[in-house]
Amino acid sequence: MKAGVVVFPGSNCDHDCYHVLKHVIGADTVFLWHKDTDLQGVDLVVFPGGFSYGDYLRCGAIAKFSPIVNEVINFAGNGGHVLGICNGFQVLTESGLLPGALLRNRSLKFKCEYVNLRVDNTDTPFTNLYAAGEVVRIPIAHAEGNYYIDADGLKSLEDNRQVVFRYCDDNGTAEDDSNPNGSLGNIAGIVNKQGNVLGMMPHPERCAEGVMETRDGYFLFESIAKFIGGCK
Amino acid sequence: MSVYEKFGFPEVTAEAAKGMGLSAEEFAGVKKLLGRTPNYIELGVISSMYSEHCSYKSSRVHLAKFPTKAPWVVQGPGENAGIIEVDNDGLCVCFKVESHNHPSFIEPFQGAATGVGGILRDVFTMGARPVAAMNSLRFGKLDKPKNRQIFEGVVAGISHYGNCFGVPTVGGEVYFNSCYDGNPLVNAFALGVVRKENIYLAKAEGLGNPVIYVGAKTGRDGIHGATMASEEFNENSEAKRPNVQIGDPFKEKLLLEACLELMKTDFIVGIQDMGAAGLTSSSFEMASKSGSGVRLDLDRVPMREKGMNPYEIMLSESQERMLMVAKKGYEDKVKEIFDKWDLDAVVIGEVTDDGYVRLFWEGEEVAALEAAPLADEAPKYNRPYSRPDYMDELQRLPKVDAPANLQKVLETLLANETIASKRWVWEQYDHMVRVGTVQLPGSDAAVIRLNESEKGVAISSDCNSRFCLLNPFEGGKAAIAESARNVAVSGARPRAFTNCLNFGNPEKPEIMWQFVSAVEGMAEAAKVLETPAISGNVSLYNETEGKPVHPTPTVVMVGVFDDVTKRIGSYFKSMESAVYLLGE
Amino acid sequence: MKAKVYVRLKNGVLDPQGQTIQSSVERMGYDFAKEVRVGKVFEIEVESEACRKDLEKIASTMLANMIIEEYSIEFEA
Amino acid sequence: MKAKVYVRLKNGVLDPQGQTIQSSVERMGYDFAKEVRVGKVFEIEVESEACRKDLEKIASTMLANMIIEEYSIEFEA
Ligand SMILES: Nc1ncnc2c1ncn2[C@@H]1O[C@H](COP(=O)(O)OP(=O)(O)O)[C@@H](O)[C@H]1O
Repeated sequence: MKAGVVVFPGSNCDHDCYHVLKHVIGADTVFLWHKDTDLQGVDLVVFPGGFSYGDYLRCGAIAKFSPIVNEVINFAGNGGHVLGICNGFQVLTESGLLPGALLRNRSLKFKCEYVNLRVDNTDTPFTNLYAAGEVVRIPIAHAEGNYYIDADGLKSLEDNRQVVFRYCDDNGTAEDDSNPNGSLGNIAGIVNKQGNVLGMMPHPERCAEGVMETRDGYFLFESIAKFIGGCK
Repeated sequence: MSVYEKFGFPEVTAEAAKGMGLSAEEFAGVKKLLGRTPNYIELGVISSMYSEHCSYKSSRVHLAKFPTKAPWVVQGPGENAGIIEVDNDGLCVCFKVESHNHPSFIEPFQGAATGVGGILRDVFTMGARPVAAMNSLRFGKLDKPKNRQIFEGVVAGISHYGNCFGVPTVGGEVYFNSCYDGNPLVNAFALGVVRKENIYLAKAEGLGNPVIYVGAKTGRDGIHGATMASEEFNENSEAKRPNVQIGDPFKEKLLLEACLELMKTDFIVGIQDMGAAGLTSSSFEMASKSGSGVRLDLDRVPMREKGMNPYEIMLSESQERMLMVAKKGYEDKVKEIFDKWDLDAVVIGEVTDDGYVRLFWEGEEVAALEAAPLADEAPKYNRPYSRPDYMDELQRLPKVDAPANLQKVLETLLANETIASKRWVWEQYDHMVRVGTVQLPGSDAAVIRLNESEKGVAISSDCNSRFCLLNPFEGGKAAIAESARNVAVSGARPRAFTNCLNFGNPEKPEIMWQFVSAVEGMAEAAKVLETPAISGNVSLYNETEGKPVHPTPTVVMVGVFDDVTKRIGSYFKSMESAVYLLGE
Repeated sequence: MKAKVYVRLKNGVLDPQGQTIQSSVERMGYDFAKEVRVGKVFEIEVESEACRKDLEKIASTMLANMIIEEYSIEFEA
Repeated sequence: MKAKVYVRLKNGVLDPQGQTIQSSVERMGYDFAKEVRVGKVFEIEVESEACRKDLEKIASTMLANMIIEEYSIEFEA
């Protein structure tokens, strides 16, 4: 697998994703500059977390006008794999690659903590190494992760099994007490209908090594690497 | 028409000097040093250089008591930040703590945010990439709505700046005491990684080399902020208030990336942050350190507002700006890198060799001051100090009977805002970005692995100011000892510290006594532990209406690991583990 | 002259900030606020109204997220 | 009726958000925006204008940060 990590002005988890893909997973990994239009033949594009354009206006609202985003839209349209983490998820919704929008947390505050996630769909290229219904611990760090979509949109997401991760308690129950930001249906991550574009608020790259609090994020990267054909 | 007529600057008198914070003796000294009366622009420049904040005039003689050397110290006090070597292989960390107390009282959110911005710039101007931030905070008790508002604003400001910039804020301290009612303390710390051979210093060398201004445009922000930070608060402070500085962490992030990219080349000679007293202190420090001189064409400075004059430009404290000296002929290469990051980089002058900082406006020389005397020979005071009588009173502690209900006592203690969990604070900080935080907040020290290797550092910030009030010498010692212990129990070897000395008005002998005692206590402990001071900051005049804060010498200790996977968290790991008590 | 672009959340979209402000107002002892919603205003210095078309483009693709927000434009001398 | 409280940064106070939006608009190829400044609107559902005094109190202590911002109030049927 060859992976590309997009760098917008203000991206700050770009190095983190690069490190995990390259050194932990062993993928051939490159940075993709937002002003460029050449995807350098990658199999996976990652929109990393951070504060593209300072998160001014709305998170991801300005980044979507970067030249590289058009290329990624075409790439995804042709079945290419795209992963958006945190700010990257916001770029995906703003640019229309995923439905819905991310609003301010209901607490109105930035929140950084480990949360429980239930893996609701393991039939995606990104989650095939998890067990169905498994509860994993992966950290969040955001002020605008409150997922919103209108009623029809939600129904369509549910009908197509597009919800991949939900905030839940230790037993895997997705109730309001374990919802850190007010997301509709405790939604933490979704895929598009075709399953090749995943957006999620939690940061799997922050828990992909043995020295971290958990190693639950590792399997997401390993899933997609395996799906695409592994790393040399 | 000359600039002086055009802008209608007032006449320079002892009165005008006083308005800018210069005493009558200092003004007389300036005239003697120059052999003439300074003009208005020069007076503004000199008064900010002579402010307590920039000159350390009350503290310098005592700061010399700190040990500052050890084999692992690469850069001691005197630069933007200090540097130690982590291993014997050139891997270094660069760190410093700095106060932003006065601005945080005026506007808690922006004051704290710009404090974080300033300390981050101090670290990355040295060539180091910031990898951890901490903050040491003191507020009045939370039952007063005003204190609550300041507390919430400060935490939100730190969160806003650090999170957006992309540095993990990994720890700190929060204390509440009514002595901080009108005078909260906000001390911000940052630590960065750099290889020994890639360190940059604030130098202006090489006759004819261009002086380049980079970063945000200059506005009328915080003019005379440094002078204001060197005075007590009173009801007039409100009226003197300059435009509050607004932090732009996004721009600073771009500045970081552009600077680090530039530093990989050999296009530049020296670089300096424009912090307190902005262009003034950066140009004088660079020129005096190199024994060169600098010519600046102030009308070329990128300006944000219309009609700004040279005086305002020299004294503006607009954020997210740097001054650098490049090699002649490489101007376009520098510009190219800054263009890539959508930032301004403008040649505003050049290095000279006559020892003067000369300021020009549309071709006319509007100020000429010799750099070295002003930067190095600012006034230095050995202010009188004596133990105040109330210390006797303080020593007579009331007799306390053993409480009957210990359960109740424990509950009361745990419910105390100073003792209670600080989760509410650190959850608002991104403490995991950069995938280096291998000991999360909630333990005695934060542990950061460096460059995704097994090398790392432990960092702890400590100061018990009530203890310092009761006995400043022992309190100062204890601050060093506690921070070193916190680092040691995490599994690291304490190596060096940085500090921020927050005290009241040094012109009062009892405050000066607290200051001197605390510094001597800290120095003694630091010598014994072989942990030199490599950087620091002094914040005096923390008084409102004559009421000083408790002496608060914040210490941030840094220790090193060969193997961070051996770190130890300070909490019980599993049921039925044995519990040991070590020490006496 | 000034162009002003007002952006507000569509009716029906939850506004946590507005709700928090409303309950703070109530906690301060005032009962006049039945509902609070928070919007944005972009004040843009322009030459003339000739830019209206461009401005609409910018407003609908960038300043507002049409999934959750709506906008209106006003010019002012 | 609706009360609208407009909050804007005072002149001279840096607006990083406005600057970032302006340069993005330029990068998209438009040159009509000479300056962009971002403000907020609080739309408050009220019974009548009788609350003006209270609203001013709320605006100056809570909705606006008077150190860097200024506000104005309008009522609308
Ligand atoms: N201002 C702050 N910012 C970030 N973390 C903080 C802050 N204050 C306290 N913490 C974190 O909370 C934890 C407990 O702090 P504290 O109560 O001061 O500990 P102790 O009493 O053990 O020294 C530590 O991990 C500390 O780093």
